[in-house]
Amino acid sequence: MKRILVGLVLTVTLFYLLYLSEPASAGKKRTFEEDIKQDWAQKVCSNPEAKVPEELLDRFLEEQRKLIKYPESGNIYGDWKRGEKLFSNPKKGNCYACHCGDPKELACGNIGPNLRGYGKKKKDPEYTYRKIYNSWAYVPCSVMYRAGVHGRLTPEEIADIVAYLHSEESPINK
Amino acid sequence: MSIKYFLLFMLTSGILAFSFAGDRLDPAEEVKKQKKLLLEMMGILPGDVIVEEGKEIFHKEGPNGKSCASCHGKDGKGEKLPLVGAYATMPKYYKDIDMVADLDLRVKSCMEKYTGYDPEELKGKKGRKIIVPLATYVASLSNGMKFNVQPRHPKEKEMYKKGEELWYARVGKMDFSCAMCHDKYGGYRIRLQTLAEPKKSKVMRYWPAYRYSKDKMWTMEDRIRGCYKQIRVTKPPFYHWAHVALQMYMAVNSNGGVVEVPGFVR
Amino acid sequence: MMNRREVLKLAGTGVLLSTLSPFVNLSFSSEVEEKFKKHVGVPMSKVKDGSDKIKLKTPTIAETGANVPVSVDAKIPVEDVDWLMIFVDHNPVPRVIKVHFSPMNGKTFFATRIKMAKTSNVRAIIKKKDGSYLQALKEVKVTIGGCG
Amino acid sequence: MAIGTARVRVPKKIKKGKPFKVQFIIIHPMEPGTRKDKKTGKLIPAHHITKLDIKFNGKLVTHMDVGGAVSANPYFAIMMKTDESGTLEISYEDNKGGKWKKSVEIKVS
Repeated sequence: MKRILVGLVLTVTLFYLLYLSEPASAGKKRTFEEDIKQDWAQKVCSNPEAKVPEELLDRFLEEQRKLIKYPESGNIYGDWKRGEKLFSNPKKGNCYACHCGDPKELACGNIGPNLRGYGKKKKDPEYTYRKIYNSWAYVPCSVMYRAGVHGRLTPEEIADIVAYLHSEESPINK
Repeated sequence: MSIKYFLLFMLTSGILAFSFAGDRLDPAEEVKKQKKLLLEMMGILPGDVIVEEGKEIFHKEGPNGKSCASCHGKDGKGEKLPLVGAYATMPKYYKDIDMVADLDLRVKSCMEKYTGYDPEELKGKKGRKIIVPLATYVASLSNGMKFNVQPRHPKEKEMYKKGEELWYARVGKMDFSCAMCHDKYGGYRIRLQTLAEPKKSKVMRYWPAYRYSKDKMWTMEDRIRGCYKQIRVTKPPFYHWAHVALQMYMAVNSNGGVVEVPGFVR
Repeated sequence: MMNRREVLKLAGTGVLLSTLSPFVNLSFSSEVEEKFKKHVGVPMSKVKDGSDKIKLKTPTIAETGANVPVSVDAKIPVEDVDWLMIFVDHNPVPRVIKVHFSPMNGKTFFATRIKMAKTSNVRAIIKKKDGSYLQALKEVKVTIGGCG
Repeated sequence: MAIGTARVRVPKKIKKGKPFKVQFIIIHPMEPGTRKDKKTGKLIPAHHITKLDIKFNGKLVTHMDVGGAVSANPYFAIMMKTDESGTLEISYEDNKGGKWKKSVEIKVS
């Protein structure tokens, strides 16, 4: 009896995971028109100055803060080695596209600040987590993409990157 | 697109490969030398060969016995409908198709309408093999002339407006717009590549361009599709209105720039 | 003078290194050496440094590996040259091209554009007619491009 | 562009007996045969130039054994010298049996 139950639970989880991994539109090709539809915040930011009008600022920040979610474990400080891979991988975080950090990485951009020694600045890891999850909750309309909001990085993956930025062991801080 | 995979492979392996004990080069400066060296070495750029190919296509008869040259004259220098200088005024409203067309779309529509090409032949990647060289050749006929695009027709004005909107629109999973990378952060670097400043450099004047990282001639439509892919937005199909709109916006911002086609870019 | 402990430590490291090295360090370079011997015809040790005579021009950092310009200008009379080879250590096929000159060339010069799979040494190897070999070597770092 | 098309450039003025640069490019995909197709995961078959001869008035000036790692639309440059005017002929073939020739006249003064 117990075994059947476990089996049932496993099957359900499996199907649930399958369901999660395939968005409703799977099979159908996405179109340009669908992809350029904007959310409210993107619309607000679509001006030459890339600024939120004064009167909308409070609503904007509040909405963006609300979008931030945490890992189920509650742990926002993951594994720095995994974080390093995510940070570097052009198909994942690709953070080096805009930031420098590990001096070994020559091919790093200068759009964002240099993150060398970031961990020594004694910033709150939770701030780091939240900033990566949704940069717009801190800098409205920033060029930094909202990694968590769009699901480009999972909460767990962001936690790993937080560790990469804060850990003493990480080449960012060594 | 095998070359893309090849690139990906070597780029990912490249990341592991750095060890630079001691030498203090500025990577951003060093990287510019590759282009300089390529230009120095080359008596001939591959782009010039592609222009020649376009010239051949231009003078070759289509299925109904007419060539581009039948209407536009030899080398596009006919008394009626000359093409010299035409590219410097595009995108433009064309009465015969009742549309505003960019270079690619105009070339394609002409071939279908007047030289009898089967539209199927001009579709997709297969068609690009004809349209890209031909478009490059046609654009090169305006070399030395100044860009001058003034939206007057209502449809041209509408395209300009749509183009401007698209330019500033923050879209997709990376929240980018053209403007973020190419106005606000133009001149900064993504990895080691300096972001182009299409408005400042009057970009339309040197496109179509030969891309040495891909060993291919690209028209602005290819470039726009590449940009959208990079910001993880589904690429607009070729000859889509978005290409025309964005080029209308960039063309107006390229006014005064002297045409020099094909360009030579990374 | 070393004390006993230091000597032991050194010895220990030596043992550790010698057990590990066949798997870690040497495997890679010996692979290159093997390929070198196969394509060039002689072991790497037989090829002398000719960087004073062979001017090899490449970018030090390549922003794309698809198109790396390489030029070789050698101060060796072309009458004395049998062939020139461009060899890229870490390419799937390291031998990129082999150029056989003749006195009609007038100068030992060659230029081309090559593909590089990843960061690697680029070598210009010249076999002279007297049977000796010379080479010039440059490292070209192939970097990750733009937006991934 | 048609595979195998070539374009050659030599200086306008060439002096008798003085080395001058011969540059040319050939339109060719130069598929090395070591790359995998993104979709199928299978190796893309090699398709590249393998041999190239540069002859002047029938005499061999330079011979090249060309590998797949030469860039697409390959570019080559060599030097040569001659005391007489004549025809420079570049002939090349690929691993799929393609064979091409391209000639240019050279006038020395």
